[in-house]
Amino acid sequence: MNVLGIIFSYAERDNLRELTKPRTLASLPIGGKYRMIDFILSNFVNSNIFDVSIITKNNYHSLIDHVGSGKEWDLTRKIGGLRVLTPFASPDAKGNGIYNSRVEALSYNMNSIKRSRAEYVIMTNCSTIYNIDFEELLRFHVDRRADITAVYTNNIQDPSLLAYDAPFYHVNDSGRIEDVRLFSEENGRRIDDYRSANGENEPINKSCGLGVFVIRKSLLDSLIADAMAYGRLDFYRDILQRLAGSLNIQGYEYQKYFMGIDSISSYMRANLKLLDVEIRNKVFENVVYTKVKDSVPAEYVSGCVVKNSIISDGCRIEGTIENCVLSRGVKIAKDSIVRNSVIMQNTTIMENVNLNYVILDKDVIVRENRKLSGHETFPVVIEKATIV
Amino acid sequence: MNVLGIIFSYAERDNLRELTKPRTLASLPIGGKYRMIDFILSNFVNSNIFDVSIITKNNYHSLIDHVGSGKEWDLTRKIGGLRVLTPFASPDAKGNGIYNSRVEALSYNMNSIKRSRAEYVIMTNCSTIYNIDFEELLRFHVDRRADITAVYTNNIQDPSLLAYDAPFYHVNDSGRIEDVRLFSEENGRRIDDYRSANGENEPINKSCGLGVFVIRKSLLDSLIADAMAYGRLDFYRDILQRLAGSLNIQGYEYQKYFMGIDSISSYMRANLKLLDVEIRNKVFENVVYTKVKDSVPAEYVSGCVVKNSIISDGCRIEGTIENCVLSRGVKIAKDSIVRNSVIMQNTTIMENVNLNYVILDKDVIVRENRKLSGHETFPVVIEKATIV
Amino acid sequence: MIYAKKKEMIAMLLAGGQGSRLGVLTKDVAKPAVPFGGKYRIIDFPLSNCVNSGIDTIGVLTQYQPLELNTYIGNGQPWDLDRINGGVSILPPYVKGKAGEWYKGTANAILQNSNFIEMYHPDYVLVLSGDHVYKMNYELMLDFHKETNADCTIAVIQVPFEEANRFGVMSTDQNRQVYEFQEKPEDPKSNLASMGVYIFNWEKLKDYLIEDDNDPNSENDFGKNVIPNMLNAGERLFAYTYGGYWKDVGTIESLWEANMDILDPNVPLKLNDPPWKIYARNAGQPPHYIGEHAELKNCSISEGCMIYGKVDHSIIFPSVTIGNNAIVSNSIIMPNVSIGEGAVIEYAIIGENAIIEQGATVGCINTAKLSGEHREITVIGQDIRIGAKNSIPAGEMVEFSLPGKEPLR
Amino acid sequence: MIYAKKKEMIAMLLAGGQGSRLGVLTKDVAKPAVPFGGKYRIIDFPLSNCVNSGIDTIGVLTQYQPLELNTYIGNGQPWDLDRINGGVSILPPYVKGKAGEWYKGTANAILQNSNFIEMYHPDYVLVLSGDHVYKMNYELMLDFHKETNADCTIAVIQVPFEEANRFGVMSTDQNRQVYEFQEKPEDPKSNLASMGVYIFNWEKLKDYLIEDDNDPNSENDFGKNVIPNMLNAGERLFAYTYGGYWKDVGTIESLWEANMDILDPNVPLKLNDPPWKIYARNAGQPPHYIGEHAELKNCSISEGCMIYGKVDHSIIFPSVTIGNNAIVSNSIIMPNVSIGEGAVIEYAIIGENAIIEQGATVGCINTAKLSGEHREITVIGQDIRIGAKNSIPAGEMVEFSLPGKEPLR
Repeated sequence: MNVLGIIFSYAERDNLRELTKPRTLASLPIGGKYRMIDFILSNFVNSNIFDVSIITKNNYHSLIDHVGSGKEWDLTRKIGGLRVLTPFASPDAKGNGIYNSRVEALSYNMNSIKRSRAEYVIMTNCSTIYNIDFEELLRFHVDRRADITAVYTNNIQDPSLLAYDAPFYHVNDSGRIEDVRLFSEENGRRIDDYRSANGENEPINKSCGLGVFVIRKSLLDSLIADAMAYGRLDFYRDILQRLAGSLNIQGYEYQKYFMGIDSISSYMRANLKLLDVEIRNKVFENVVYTKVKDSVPAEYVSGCVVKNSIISDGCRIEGTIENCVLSRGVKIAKDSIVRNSVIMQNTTIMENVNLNYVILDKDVIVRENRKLSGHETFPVVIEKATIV
Repeated sequence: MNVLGIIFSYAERDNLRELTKPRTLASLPIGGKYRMIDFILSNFVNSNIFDVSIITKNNYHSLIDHVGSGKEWDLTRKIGGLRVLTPFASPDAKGNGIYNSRVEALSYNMNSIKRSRAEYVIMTNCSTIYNIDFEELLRFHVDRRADITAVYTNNIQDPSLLAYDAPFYHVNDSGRIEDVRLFSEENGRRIDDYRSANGENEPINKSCGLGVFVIRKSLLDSLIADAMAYGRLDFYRDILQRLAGSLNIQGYEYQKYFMGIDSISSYMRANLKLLDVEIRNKVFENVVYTKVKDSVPAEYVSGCVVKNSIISDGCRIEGTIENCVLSRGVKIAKDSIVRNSVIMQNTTIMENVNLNYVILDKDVIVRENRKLSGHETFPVVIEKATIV
Repeated sequence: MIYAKKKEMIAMLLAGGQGSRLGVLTKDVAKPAVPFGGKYRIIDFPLSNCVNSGIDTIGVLTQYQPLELNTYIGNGQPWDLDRINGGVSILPPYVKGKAGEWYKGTANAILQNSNFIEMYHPDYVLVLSGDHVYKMNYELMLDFHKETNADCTIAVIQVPFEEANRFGVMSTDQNRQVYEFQEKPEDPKSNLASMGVYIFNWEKLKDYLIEDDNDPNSENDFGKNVIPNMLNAGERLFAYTYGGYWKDVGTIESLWEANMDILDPNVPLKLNDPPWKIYARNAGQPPHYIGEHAELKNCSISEGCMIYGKVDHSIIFPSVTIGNNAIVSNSIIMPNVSIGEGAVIEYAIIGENAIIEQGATVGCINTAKLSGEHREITVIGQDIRIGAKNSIPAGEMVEFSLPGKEPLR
Repeated sequence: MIYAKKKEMIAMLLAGGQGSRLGVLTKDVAKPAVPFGGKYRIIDFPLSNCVNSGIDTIGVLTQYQPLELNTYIGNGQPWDLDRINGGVSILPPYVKGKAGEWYKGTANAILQNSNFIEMYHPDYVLVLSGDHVYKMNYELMLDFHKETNADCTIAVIQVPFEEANRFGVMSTDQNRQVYEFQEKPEDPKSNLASMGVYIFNWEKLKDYLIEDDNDPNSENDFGKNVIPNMLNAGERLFAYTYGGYWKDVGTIESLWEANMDILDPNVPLKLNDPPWKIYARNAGQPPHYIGEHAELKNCSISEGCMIYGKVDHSIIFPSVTIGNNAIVSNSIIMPNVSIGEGAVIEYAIIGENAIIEQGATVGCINTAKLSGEHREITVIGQDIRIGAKNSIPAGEMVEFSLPGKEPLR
């Protein structure tokens, strides 16, 4: 495949509070043993794209730890392979070396991007879990002689799982995006507006962007150079919206399942949705690769009660869990009851604890007899390595 | 081997002018197809140390390009392996995330260093090419029950190849370093003082440090934490010198060949020294791994004249070269004469050019009929990608 | 142009055995590739032991049905053995000159690969077999080998005297030097049994392998020929005593027992042991899912499983589905098995990809079970389908698929 | 538990051949492992062609002296073939059930590995041999195969009619469909010669391989049996014409010529071709050194060499030393050869690690050379030592070391 994948590992803004304090969005644990980036990387690899660059900004230590040399994704390649682009790498990094917008981020890393042999670029954020066949997407882009192809979805069953800064595209009958509608910060969050106008769980019958774009590398280079020259730093407003009239921007409709995660409540919701067999089958339709930890299989001790839960390797369950998602190496001692909760790696729940709607980050210890309870939309979040 | 190797990829200060403008010291090309870091990485791998971290500061793009995932050095390991530590990786990076001293650099990266399973750390700069058996060095450190072991050399045949900020150690009869003598910036460069006092090429009968240290990881952690707490940021002055009385700092004498490179003239000298068979055999006593480029073997066209030169794969020689070191992919057209010069990758010399004592960086083009001439100690340096 | 760095010791792992006593379980795979302990294969144990002991160069000698084993080992990455210098190499038989030669015995297999060994100029060669479950630090054994200045060191384990006749047993003096060796003796003089783990000085071993090869009556086997020859010639053989868990999993009974040992907190086979991990190729499946009405008791469950029924005292490998109201007890369910609704599995080993349809029963006995009674293990072969409501009596070994049937009324 | 992603096409590379016409050069190595072109092995060409054509799954079928080849291929990293899904796999013969079977012919080798092929559920299988030097885009051939809706596509090259009897030749209609196939015909009806490069629809091929296996009179060979059978049965066979450089390097003469072709700017075998690189395992040596009095003319020199003498129209592999006043002309010097002071080598191939001591001469003729005269190639085998001042006449093939001698006066 003649494509370089570019992943923005961070969200322009997110509302994940404690969860993205010790890490960038890309390395947020989800679905038991995965990190957000696993889904995107696997998507590329499953589409035979073995040339992938991850653009980082800060706080990317856990991301580097996780992806390592890219071996687990078959991305330790001699030609192409995985590159993590970090700040200050290049002598021509301007200013303080830190970029504040996608346009700047692309500009500062353009030398490295240009070094790839690929002719096309597929750019994506990593706040959304989806399952696109990028080979098909590229064929679409080439067949339509598009300058840019933007992926959108039309039928949003669950608006709470759509990124709140997703743009609306006006797609005409021939599939061309004629206009892009954005809501600037001052106007509030667009999806939220829709939610309040249409009710929280009403489907939205609009074409919403998923933050995935195909573009010829040489065109990207000149668009970014141009935008930088005029100080136009917003990719959506200054490139997509401004050039919708002059460039052939095609819309590619994504019709399969997706989950966008940009807040504590959408994070909670996405995890619990995976307990639904149908949704799980959609999300894991193709192999999702992740870092191997060589944990032992989960152990269930006599006396445990486990219902409707996802459990990872290395867990040891003596107590009761119900509607939970457990990462690797979680220990639940006897007489403890955990419900409707997401528990990350190596967290230990001691005896006689009672938890409901709680998100426990990595390496947390909940001592005996503690009781914590949140609500589905406002779960209690316990920071990494806290002792409760 | 129970050791984590730590490499400082940058020089605290160097005098390499144009050569380190587009790159950090670690990725400076040398000896035809190598980069400075190849010698250090190979030293670790040849000593069965497969857990290596490279601390970068800025300008490390070419370094990352060169080392990639570490495959060529057999460092793409599941346990240990190669890590490149870059700025802004960690949420606890203080200030602007950039470190100004070794103590700060170690402090900011201590979390990552601590994650290694190794008990000991061997730290090294990468301005010096040497050939130490680190396994033997570690045995020495353990046998002597040392807190720190510092590597030094006693018999400096060629002071011009010693780093000018190298410290002098006072080693007592039992091998303990009792005092460390430093020259602060104001007092000028110590080695230069010696040179002027003793003559440029007189051997120095002093114990000079080579910038290589062995230390238990836990001790390093507490020394660095301590130094940071008191704002003592100079590793030599604030740790070695200050604690020489209280810690058991052992000196390990290195008796083999070395070349330190921190100026244009020592860079030139080191390259030309490799034309000496004896020195070359010493430097390449063990395998030196580097990035593979899959170039074709060098082509010599009828009419070429080649004398006393090192030529890398992918070169094509039609003209005359004498006492030169050529990196991969250099083209010398007919009727050109190049003497006493170092020519880096993919540089092209067109017809009827005459060069003497010149350093040509990568991707330079020297057009027809040009004539450039420097002096051994003041070679002409042509910057990367210049057209002359 | 074969360059290789000198290695102090390399390992040669004999993985050629068919393991015919495991019956249908080794019909299509070599014994070392048989799944074990929920996510491992038997060969993971010697491979991980090597890596954890600092041995990074391993030759794996295969000749029986090697595809699955070769694919499993691949480039060695799961064991950190994908190395430029050394790593894991598969060594099949080959044609040299005009004709090819299959491996005639364990010793012959090593001899035929002496070119491979010589590439690394090792001082010592560690010879291992691929059919035991144990965790052992070979580095300590090498230290012992060097200290005693031995020509060959044999790892031994104490076994009950009544079982000693199944092993090669050694009589040693107070310095642990071997003065007598009996291969599967009727009347054992010692209960120190060979574990099939040897360290040889390579130069010495080479001489004996060549000598052995020239003997037309030899079976070219370490235990039967090479070790006795060395002892008779007065070489220094020492016994290195190993005190941990060690099990030959060469029979259905012992394979079942060793699996169940994992669930027994009193047995010293601890797999969750970070400094001495057992590495395995990962199934790459999502975490498993436990349904609303599942009941779990003292069991081990792996990735990709969907558990809706009851599991008691069993080992469940990756990607197994256990339907509603199904009951699995005292059993080993290998990867990718599907167990239908209401099926009952007792004291059984179900081979990879097998399908037990709804309502079928495997290994059940209708009579009331006496406590402590010995139950025979039932085995369902790889890829076998047991039709709905069919019933497999205890102790059967099923090699062909069976259709569904109406239950007896 | 062998999972693999579906691949549209995988390659099967027949690397089992002994290549006996290369004499001493293939005494210890399989033909595909013979060094070529200064830094390559012959097998680098089909492997690199695959990678450059986007084929990432390759089975290499070996059975003759595979150690050097296996070590050379290793985990496939030099060709970017160290992959989790696919990559390069070595496929030796193996024991199945009770007895082992060596590969009987090219077709049988593929059949015995159908389990490997089936893992990837390929639509197409590309069959290659490991003894040709050429650069070819198999992807374009696959496009042709799909366009013509063929069952089998055979790559062909035009050869002079007088040489056609050395090949399988094809007669085609105007659509390039094959209507007649002759294997090494005395009286060729066409000059379109098979290059030994085939694309088959896998399902179709499988049927013919099984049919072929059931025929006790078959030699189990593609050219002799499978292709004629398919043609007779009316399958759609097409010829895909290749127009580039292609050379069978199966003889000493052709191996020498193909090497010299690299030095000839008029021959379309360009190795320095970034978009279609030929990958090779790297020697890992420092750049070579040219001494004060060396003289070089139209030659190619590799890493690690130390050149003090004269080199004219020759290919010098890595780590070769050529002493003062030595003369090497029109020769191929394989890796790690040492040529002493004043030695003279003409029209020769010197095998790996050979030592030509000082003053020795190889392949020289005393009579004045007529221009355009045909010179026989002299071959010195791997690891051979030619003693000081000894003289090897032109056209000899030296298999044993020879002592030094006083020169004839």
